[in-house]
Amino acid sequence: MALGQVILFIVDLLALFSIYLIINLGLNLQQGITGIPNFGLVLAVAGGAYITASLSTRLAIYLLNVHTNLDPIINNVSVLQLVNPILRSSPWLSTGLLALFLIIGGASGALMGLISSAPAVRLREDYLAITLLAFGEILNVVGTGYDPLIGGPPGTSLPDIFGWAGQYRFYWATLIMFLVAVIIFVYIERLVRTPFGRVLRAIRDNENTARSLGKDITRYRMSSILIGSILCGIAGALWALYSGAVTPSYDRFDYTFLPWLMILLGGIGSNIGTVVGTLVFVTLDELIDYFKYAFAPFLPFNVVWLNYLLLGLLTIFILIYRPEGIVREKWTSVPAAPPPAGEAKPG
Amino acid sequence: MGCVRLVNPVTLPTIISWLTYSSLLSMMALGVTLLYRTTKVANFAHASLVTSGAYVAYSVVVVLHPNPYVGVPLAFALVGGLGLLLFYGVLEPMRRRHSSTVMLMIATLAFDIVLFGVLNILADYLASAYFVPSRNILLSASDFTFLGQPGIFFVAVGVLSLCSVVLYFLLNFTTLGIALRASMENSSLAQAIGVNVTLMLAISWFAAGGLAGVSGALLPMWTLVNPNTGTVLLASMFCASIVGGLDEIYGAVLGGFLLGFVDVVGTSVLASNVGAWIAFYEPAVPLVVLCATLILAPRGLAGFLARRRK
Amino acid sequence: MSSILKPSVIAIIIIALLVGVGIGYVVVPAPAPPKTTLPSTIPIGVMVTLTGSFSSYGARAEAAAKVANTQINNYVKSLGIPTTFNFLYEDTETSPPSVALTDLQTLYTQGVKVVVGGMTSGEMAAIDSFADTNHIVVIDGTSTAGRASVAPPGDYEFRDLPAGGAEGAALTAAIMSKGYKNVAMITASDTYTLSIRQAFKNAWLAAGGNLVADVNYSYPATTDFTVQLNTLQAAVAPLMAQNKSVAIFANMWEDVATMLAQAKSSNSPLLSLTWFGNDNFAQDNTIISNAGAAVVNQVKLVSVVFAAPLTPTHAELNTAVNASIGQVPDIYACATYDAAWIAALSILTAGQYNGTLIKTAVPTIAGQYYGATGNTALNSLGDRNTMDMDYWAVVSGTWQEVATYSSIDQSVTWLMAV
Amino acid sequence: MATMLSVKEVAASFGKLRALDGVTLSVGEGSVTLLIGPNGSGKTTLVNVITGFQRPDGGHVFYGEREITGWSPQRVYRVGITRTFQVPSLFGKLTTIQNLLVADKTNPGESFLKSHIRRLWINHERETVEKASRILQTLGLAEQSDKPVSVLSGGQMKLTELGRALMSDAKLYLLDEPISGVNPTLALEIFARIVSLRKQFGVTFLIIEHRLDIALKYVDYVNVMASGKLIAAGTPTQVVSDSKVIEAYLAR
Repeated sequence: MALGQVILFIVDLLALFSIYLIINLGLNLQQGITGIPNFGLVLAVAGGAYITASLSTRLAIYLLNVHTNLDPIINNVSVLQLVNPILRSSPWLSTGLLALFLIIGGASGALMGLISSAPAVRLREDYLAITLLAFGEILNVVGTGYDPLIGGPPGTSLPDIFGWAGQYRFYWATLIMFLVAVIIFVYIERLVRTPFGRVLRAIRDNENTARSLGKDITRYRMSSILIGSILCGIAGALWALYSGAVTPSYDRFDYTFLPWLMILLGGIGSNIGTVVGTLVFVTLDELIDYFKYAFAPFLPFNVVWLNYLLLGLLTIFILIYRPEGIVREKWTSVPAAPPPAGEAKPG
Repeated sequence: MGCVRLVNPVTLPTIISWLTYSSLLSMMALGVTLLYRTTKVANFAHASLVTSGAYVAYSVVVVLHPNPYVGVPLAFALVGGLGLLLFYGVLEPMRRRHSSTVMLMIATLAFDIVLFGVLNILADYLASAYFVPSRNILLSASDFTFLGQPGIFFVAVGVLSLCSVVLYFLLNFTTLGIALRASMENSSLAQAIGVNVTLMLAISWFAAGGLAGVSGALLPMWTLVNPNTGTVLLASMFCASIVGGLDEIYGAVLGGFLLGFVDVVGTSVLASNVGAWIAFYEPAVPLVVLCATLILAPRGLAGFLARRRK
Repeated sequence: MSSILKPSVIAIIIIALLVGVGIGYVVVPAPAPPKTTLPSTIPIGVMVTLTGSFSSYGARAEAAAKVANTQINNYVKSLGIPTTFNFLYEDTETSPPSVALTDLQTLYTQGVKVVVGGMTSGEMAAIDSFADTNHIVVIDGTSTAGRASVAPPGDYEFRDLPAGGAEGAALTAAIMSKGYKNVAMITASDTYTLSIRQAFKNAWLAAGGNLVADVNYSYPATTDFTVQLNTLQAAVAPLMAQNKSVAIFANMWEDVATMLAQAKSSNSPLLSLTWFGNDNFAQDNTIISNAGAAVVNQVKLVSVVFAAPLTPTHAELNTAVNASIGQVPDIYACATYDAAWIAALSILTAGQYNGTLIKTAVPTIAGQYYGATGNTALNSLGDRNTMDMDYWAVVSGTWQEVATYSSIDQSVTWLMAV
Repeated sequence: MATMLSVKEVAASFGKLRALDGVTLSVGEGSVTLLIGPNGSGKTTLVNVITGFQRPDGGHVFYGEREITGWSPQRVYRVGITRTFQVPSLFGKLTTIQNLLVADKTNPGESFLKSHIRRLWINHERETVEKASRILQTLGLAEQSDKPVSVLSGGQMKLTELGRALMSDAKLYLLDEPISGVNPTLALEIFARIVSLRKQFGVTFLIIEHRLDIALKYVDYVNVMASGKLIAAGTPTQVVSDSKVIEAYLAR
């Protein structure tokens, strides 16, 4: 049993890691590679989650031609009782739906990226940052107020496309999420090595010069935001499918602050850094979560506040003492001007 | 809704609440813009700074039971102090290492998270030590009324005007202000002509913190406050600040009042003529206004007006 | 190359260590020898909302659960059973991503097989699949939306309070019995309040009532109620002009105080009407202190609450919770307390810490148990049977019971004139 | 000789300050033309206007016969005009050779979609890399090729920028102070290279430079600006003896 718990601990950890890795790769592409400070990540993640959730049950009914006059959102659970048995019986059908839902998630993310950045992409960095942040949580207002989307505050459940795995559902789900994350990592890692990626990094390093060399800055920034948002959308959809339900409660802390913290930790600009940062952070966070009961008695305050204090202080510490994170950007041997003390060793 | 006749909900009370709400919002936005102008940083910590103001004032009420307005000056001082802590404790070390603007913003975000945790601990403490509600604070019951209007209206408008006037004279008629403006326009040049830029920044962080503290301290006189309130209001503060235009300090006031107007008056008119459901989307109003502004006047109202004057 | 490799290697080592420690921690307290059927310590998860706008409710529920924990352990000791119950508290708002799922997973890795708590039905839905897959029994101390939007019957979720439906009927009965035909309703946009809105709407319209306004506001984002007040006024103004009788149904939370205060400061005509309320804020004294006794007296705030008979258990709980946080436990705190007891008794009955067995035990135990909320018999869906209701109103500055509602014949008996 | 670039009555201003006050000048094809003048005389502004970094208030810019007034920097670059900046403006986190590669105009791999299909661009990329290495060879930067530019010396940075400009195969190069902050020997080297490049490829250079001692040795035509106006033009020998020029410089 203890062993079972260890495995579970690691599996949960892996699930969170995969989700955040996808989001963080998207953020790193925007901030680390292109220099777009996206403080509105949560919008794309929520977009992926909500829109996928909203369409999933409807699509499932349609594709599996389940005949019911119940509303797929309002009588969600009852409808899913018709859908899920079918999915449980056929892994391949489920996986097909999964693929479809991920596409929808990505598209939704892209849509959100477009909406939030269209008015802002030409703005100066700082304006952009503030505007994107302000936009971040608007979807929660809609999700809460407009029931047909995801059924308002109670949220809605999604077809259980991992149901076929029976009691191993969460192991399989985690494995699949992990695979998706790996594929995306490889993809992004290749993308930034192409001439396209090179231009993105050039724009980040010196926008004016890039323009003087005939690069269409706006287009490149836009495509970077789009790719990033697609990744966030996929992550949102995946997490919704994994947990089986969504509520309009995706907030700035979980889906904007934490990703920033993770890429900071790993080293902004490097995808390997992003992986390391995500892994280290998620592990730390899970361990804090796990051990908090152990040292709760020694705390003068309720242990749940510990997360906030530790995460906040950790970030500040990194920013002040190791701004370049654990892994430095690969293409450079010394940080860009001017180097922090004791850092200037070439090669 | 069949009838064509427009219902006009814009009564004196509506105006009063618009002005009250806008004044509080403007105080917060004023801080955001000031910090942006001096440090080039969008201060995410403003959320919890505002809430801290509320809790400082409330703690005073809880411990000494004075008139709820007594805590306001203390809130100004203490939250101003928090601003200094954020500046000297976090931002200044980073600036010395030439961290980028974005990194500074992340730092303020992190500081906000820490402060949020601390506020919750404080709330728990108040609840357990003094047996008072600490997560749904509302003090308007003990507010005074004057000319049949709630005291908070006069206080909020008064304090905002006072702050603006003081700030105006400070910036325009004192050597300190001139130094401050110099370091806003061109910090390296200011440095060169012997202005202690760091000190100037510190002052602006104290002032902005203080403003946040005061607005926060007045908040419980108007609405229910819990440790999340500041976070909920952050988007509005930023919108007000951008709508007003980050390049001009008083843009914040402009933005605050415009936002408040569209929010309170505009939504009222729509809700009572088009349909009650619109009232629900009130929280989205600031963003709509923001969008409109960015498209019509990318540099904000102030910038827009400034260009007109030329 | 080396510049990436080195740090990442370090990082991997760090992680290895961390995981190692984690494993070590998990392995060391490997539960007791297989001889005794019950482990020496039984971890029970308590999922409550300690952050955000519901935090004040979460705090009371947590306090109540703590009381239950001590009592249960004393009880077990008195029976001489060699085991202790260890409650592990999770805030459903903190850990990322803020879906109750991750909290349940954390608890599960601690060996938790039974979870009690006060969760929104959104959170319930989010953990349904994980709970069923891993046979974790969830006994929730709140009941919100109808079962149809939470979890199928026969799942591992139980709720020891009735769904909102009963409340809608009770409110309708009360408002009707006061001779009102017109009601203007304002509703906070959260699961629970919305479900009451639905229930009330159905009952009210069925009874031939007339709903002149149905205003939703975004909760907790709304800090200024001018818009909502204006909308309500616009709706009731015509009726008041023809002095037809109309009532307000404030289907809100503690923020009703804000609205009342702002209504007062703008001398709103709405204050001349009688207001009815839900159980979210009934008996909550902070409303009176926050909004000011005068204004609350004026609108009376006739609110419905689940009739939790003041049993010795209930009284005991009141004193205990009051001693710890200086507040009287609300109905959800009481329900969480009962949930904890039902959980413990079911485990003891099952004789081993096994979700499937416990699940089968719960309905019987709940049927027999008589706790802080009275008898907790569950219906076939796994939800609490309908309860009787009381109406409380603010009379001369304090909450007083003004009427009762019988769930059998839907009748209202007024105890004092309002 | 045919004119490569001609500027007619160009005016530009920052708010109230009038930076260009009706400047008219032309650059002969295949020439190395120098543009000099005291600080703030509007040289850089003129380059900005030509390359589309600033909109002129009036006047016209012709590239050969074509009017390019108010074109976007991208368009100007693609038509065959390349500029460098006064302050070193390299891509700080890229290596020297990568800095050159970015300047390539026609790399299909720079389009998001095409970048996915390696074979669509890999060959072009290879050629570009060869070309870049060749240029780095000629500029004596071969060793630095794979080092991040942030470790280069000031002079090497200047050379890299020159090299990056050369990647564009432009007909006309606008070099803004190519030898500022460069030691004399290297400075001479740079100008020698410029002249030899002109011989090799018959390209045209318009160079802003303060260090006349060096510059005048190599250029064949000089334009002199002062306070937003063109005050003199001619061969180096003519210009240095021009009274207006002397007075303009002495006035400072």
